[in-house]
Amino acid sequence: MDQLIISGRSFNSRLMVGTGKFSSNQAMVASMEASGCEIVTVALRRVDIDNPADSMLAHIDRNRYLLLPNTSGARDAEEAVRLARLSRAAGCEPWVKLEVTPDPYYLLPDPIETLKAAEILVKEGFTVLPYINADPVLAKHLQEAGTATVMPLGAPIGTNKGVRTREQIAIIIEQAIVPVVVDAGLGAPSHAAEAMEMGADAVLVNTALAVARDPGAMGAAFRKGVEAGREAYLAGLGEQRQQAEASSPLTGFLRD
Amino acid sequence: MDQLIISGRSFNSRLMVGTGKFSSNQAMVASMEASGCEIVTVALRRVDIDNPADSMLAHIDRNRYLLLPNTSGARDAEEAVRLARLSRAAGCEPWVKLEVTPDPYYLLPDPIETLKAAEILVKEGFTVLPYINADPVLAKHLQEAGTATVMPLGAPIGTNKGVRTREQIAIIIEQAIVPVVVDAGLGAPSHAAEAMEMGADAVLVNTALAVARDPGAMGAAFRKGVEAGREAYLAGLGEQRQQAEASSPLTGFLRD
Amino acid sequence: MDQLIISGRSFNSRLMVGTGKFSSNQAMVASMEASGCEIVTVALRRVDIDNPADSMLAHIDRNRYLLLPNTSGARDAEEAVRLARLSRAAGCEPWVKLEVTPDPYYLLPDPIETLKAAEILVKEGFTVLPYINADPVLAKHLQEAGTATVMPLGAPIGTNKGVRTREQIAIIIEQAIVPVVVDAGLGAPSHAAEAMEMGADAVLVNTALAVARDPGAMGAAFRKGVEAGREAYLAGLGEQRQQAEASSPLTGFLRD
Amino acid sequence: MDQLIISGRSFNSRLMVGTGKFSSNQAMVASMEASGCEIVTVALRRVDIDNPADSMLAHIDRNRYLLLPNTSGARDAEEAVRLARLSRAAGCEPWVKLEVTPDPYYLLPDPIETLKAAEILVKEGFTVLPYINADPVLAKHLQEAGTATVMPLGAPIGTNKGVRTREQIAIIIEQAIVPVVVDAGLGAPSHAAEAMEMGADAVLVNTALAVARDPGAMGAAFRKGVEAGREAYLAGLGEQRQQAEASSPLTGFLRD
Amino acid sequence: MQLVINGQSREVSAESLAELLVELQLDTSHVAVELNQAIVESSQFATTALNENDRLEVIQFVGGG
Amino acid sequence: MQLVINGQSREVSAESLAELLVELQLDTSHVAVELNQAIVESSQFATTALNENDRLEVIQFVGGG
Amino acid sequence: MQLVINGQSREVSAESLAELLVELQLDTSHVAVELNQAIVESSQFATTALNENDRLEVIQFVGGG
Amino acid sequence: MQLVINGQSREVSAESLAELLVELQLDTSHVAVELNQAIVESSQFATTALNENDRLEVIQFVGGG
Repeated sequence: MDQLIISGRSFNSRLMVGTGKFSSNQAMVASMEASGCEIVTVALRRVDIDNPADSMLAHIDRNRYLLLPNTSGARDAEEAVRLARLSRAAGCEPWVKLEVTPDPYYLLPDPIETLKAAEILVKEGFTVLPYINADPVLAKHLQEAGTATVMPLGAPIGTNKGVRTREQIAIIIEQAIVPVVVDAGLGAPSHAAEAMEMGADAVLVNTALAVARDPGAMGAAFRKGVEAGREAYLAGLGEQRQQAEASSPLTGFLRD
Repeated sequence: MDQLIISGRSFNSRLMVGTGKFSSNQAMVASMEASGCEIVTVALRRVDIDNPADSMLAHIDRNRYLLLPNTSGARDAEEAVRLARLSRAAGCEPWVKLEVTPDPYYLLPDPIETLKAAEILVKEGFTVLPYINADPVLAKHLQEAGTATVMPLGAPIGTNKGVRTREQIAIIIEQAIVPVVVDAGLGAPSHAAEAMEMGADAVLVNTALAVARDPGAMGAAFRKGVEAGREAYLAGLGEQRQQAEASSPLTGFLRD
Repeated sequence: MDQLIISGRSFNSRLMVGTGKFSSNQAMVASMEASGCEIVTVALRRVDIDNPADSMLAHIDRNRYLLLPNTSGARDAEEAVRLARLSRAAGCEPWVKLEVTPDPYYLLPDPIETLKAAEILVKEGFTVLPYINADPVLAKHLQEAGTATVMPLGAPIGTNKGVRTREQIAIIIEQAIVPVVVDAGLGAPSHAAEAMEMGADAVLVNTALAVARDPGAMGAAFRKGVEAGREAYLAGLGEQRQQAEASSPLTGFLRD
Repeated sequence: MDQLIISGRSFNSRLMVGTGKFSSNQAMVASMEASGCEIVTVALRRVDIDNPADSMLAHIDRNRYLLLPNTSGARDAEEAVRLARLSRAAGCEPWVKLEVTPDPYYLLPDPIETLKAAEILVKEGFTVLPYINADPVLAKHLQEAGTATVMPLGAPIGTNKGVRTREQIAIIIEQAIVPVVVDAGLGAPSHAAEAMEMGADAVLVNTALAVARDPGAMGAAFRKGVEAGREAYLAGLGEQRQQAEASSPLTGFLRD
Repeated sequence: MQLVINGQSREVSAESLAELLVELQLDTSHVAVELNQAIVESSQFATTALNENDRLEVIQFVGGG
Repeated sequence: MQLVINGQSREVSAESLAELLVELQLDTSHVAVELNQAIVESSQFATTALNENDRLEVIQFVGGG
Repeated sequence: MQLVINGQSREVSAESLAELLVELQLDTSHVAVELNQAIVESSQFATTALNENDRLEVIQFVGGG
Repeated sequence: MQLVINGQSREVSAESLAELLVELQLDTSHVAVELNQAIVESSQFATTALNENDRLEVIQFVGGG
């Protein structure tokens, strides 16, 4: 059966879901469940000592979903490593979605600091899934450093623009020796399907689900989009052609 | 429940399938079944008197699928009308996918002759589904003439290029008073999903299924793509944004 | 020398300019002059009897520019024909940019009424330049009816979206027996250059000039864009390639 | 007057030309001259001892053109630094187009090694123009390291695909404190114009000139394309709009 | 008698359209017939007589998009 | 006399089209006139008499794309 | 004693980290703690004594992409 | 003496780098030379002696993008 395997662990779903920006925990859970996802990302933040909220983890079934802590907020390798270690101390398995985004405006990843952090975290035994610009050579460096995947962006986080980095992602996929997970910018199921049709191994979606009018229904829609793209990839898509080709036989009786 | 209604008739599936160019009747049937389609298009051609093949209709369950004869091969209104009448005489219900394509090379539809034929066929009681260029004003004329749908093309037949007429189709959808079925050029589930996310009521696919390495699996993939796009449309997609928006909370502890 | 010939008349410039929406006659003239255009479009409107403005024609050197009256505002063939005749009565040569746009919102052309009007006006001796949707079959009908050009739209009027109808315009150009003028939607010199590189014979620009911060400078920019695209078309552009190709010799001394 | 300034040196032309892949030195010179360029890139290679060709430099007027040696062929920082030093020893000014491309197939730049080499060469007093993937954060690192420009790619070298990295390049331009030169993949004047309209400070073109049927004429075409884009940028382009906007006044006499 | 069927002339013994279809071994379901440019409803096949040099078109459905 | 000019009724003293255009202070070059739906060539302005309740359209060129 | 917790100084009576979390009414599952920049494993909470002016970071998971 | 020039070993009579370039009939403008991995400035060509088995790289500019 067609499974996604990341550092020896198998998943049936090729859709990872982020838990940020949902209007409520209920909406988040509805979206997660409908999406069929098995991996959900989470972030770290200070507890508000004066009125501690109940942890959102209370709403996430740890038997069903693998928690993938991210290092969002980290502006350099050191901060990212610190966050990864804290996640582990907080009881997560040593998996980390590595994000190093010095620019608070576009939140684009830093290739230099990301590689530096990846090298450290791999040595410390983490399963590292780095979020990167769609840079094939950087992707190779990270794989050589031992990351479990590469996660090139389709478009800047939260823009819903789709796979704007198509040319580069196609090269990353062609050259990859680990799963390629397209992350960021996927705003509609058609975007997710497009990434999968190109041969991506998985996609990660958050904003498109969180901002949907109906996050639950959108989770189901993305699930189908991802499966559609994957199945089409496996079923062998036809080439684009410059000239039209009749889908009805033209020979006939009309003119003889 | 969300149904497609064409001239008073309800359909659960929003994917119509063409039956041309399949390598075998078995492949055709496998693709139709997996696609979940309820409407399949067929063409008319002379019987080869010297060795009459068994009709492909023998392979199509008429209780499950509505046959939609097309007028492919017609180069003007008169030929199209003649083909539509023959289809009815051959025992089909009076539904017709109206195609008038004078240019044998790109097989693009003729707006003038298509409208002329539509007016005649509507008067004769046909349910007319015209294949047209993505022309919003022509679409209006046809709706005023009483067609049951409009079927604007995404790209020339058989090119697999996707929704290249996006701007115009969006206008047709916005102004339509009958179902809009995007036809021709949809080469991948992501293309079908994109059309549905735009608000199209249905899509018609043939070449992408017939030329797939595995037409059955591709039928299933397109089914999911269409459903994904429709469900996303109903669930309310977010807007595209120019600036990135964090999906993780940025306030934190790292820098104070 | 490379000239544009429309119904026997030669032009050095392949850029036509519309005169609408300029902030002042001075800005309009500055843009026209800098653009190097030789054909300018104008519209017809009622004189305000109570305070008759001086005609904008006073600002246009009729020896330098050919006036091309349009039929903007016409919603059917009859209105378009009436406007064309009035233009001639008002002292213009019998050239007309035929526009029939029943939809006041998107101002898209009506293929049926445009063809009808074209047939009448050609019979009356007009040189007819019809504004049309990017419909190759309609373009053929118009050429058979005797129009002097076809003017397919790149995108809806005033949207500045560029050549969004690329696929269809390429077919129109390939099949055309009269000059193809890409009209509407060209918002930047790169758009105009793209159309010319595809083999268009000319382009018409208005909004992009009128709304520019500096219409004069923008006129000069479009002039260069049109010339760049035309010269590149004549100089023979290379193909797009899927794989990179070194522009530097790779054999060397670094690694032996 | 509008000039391009790179590390204190002024240039009238914003088009840089590569000298690779021309069919003859004559074609190369014709293209250079017609392009109006003031900066031309060159590569280094072993002399063939057994039959030394006359240097191509003999054909380049050093008073008219600044030679910009590249480090093509370098697969890591060390090789790139070695090539840069050799260029200087060969009598060039200490300017270098820094290219580090470990992948011989797509020739994409290495962000890690490029930054490493840039830091070394800046310290050695080179004026460094690094060729990079369209990575805004990497671009910032390089600028902080003291490079004279950043040269993000539009598409892989020699593909003629145009500005496929539009989203990212727009961010680089917005954040840049040195000139941004779009390099690689620009296959037509419209591509060069598009980059300049976005606010790029210059572009570098080679393949599109070298493979043109008429490299001289193509050089002239690109010159106009670059100027058109730059002038349009300065003249203030209008926004794209979703809805059509009449360029002719619609109030009138036809219907009252 | 001599007929022109689908563009080829042919000698047949059938005297009605129904007989012709049998003679040609054609499955009459889902075929449509034009006799001298006029459509013949299948219900009329049996009662439609054929005459020397009649022109017939016998049409069936095939795969199409 | 009373005319309807460009949709508004108006009292004028002119008796010919040419006089009317003068009375309205209109530059006669580049205006086109419809009198009761029929176009009047400018060469006919002087000899075109006006009658009570005539409907006139007086048109000119403006900027357009 | 006086501590700095998540950037704010605060008077507490707890003498061990475990006691502190109870005093602050924090669910100890899924919180991570840094004491003077060093991570404290949850297994060590009970045995980790607090001293005047210790700096603590108490962290938990929130939604993130 | 025996040198390795651009990867090929070669017998030459030149004793200085300058002489070598003459012997090889190379235009000395715009060539760069590495002697045993170290760059030799052109100003030093004349005074740079060659020794048995020296490894030389003689480089020139070619077209490049």
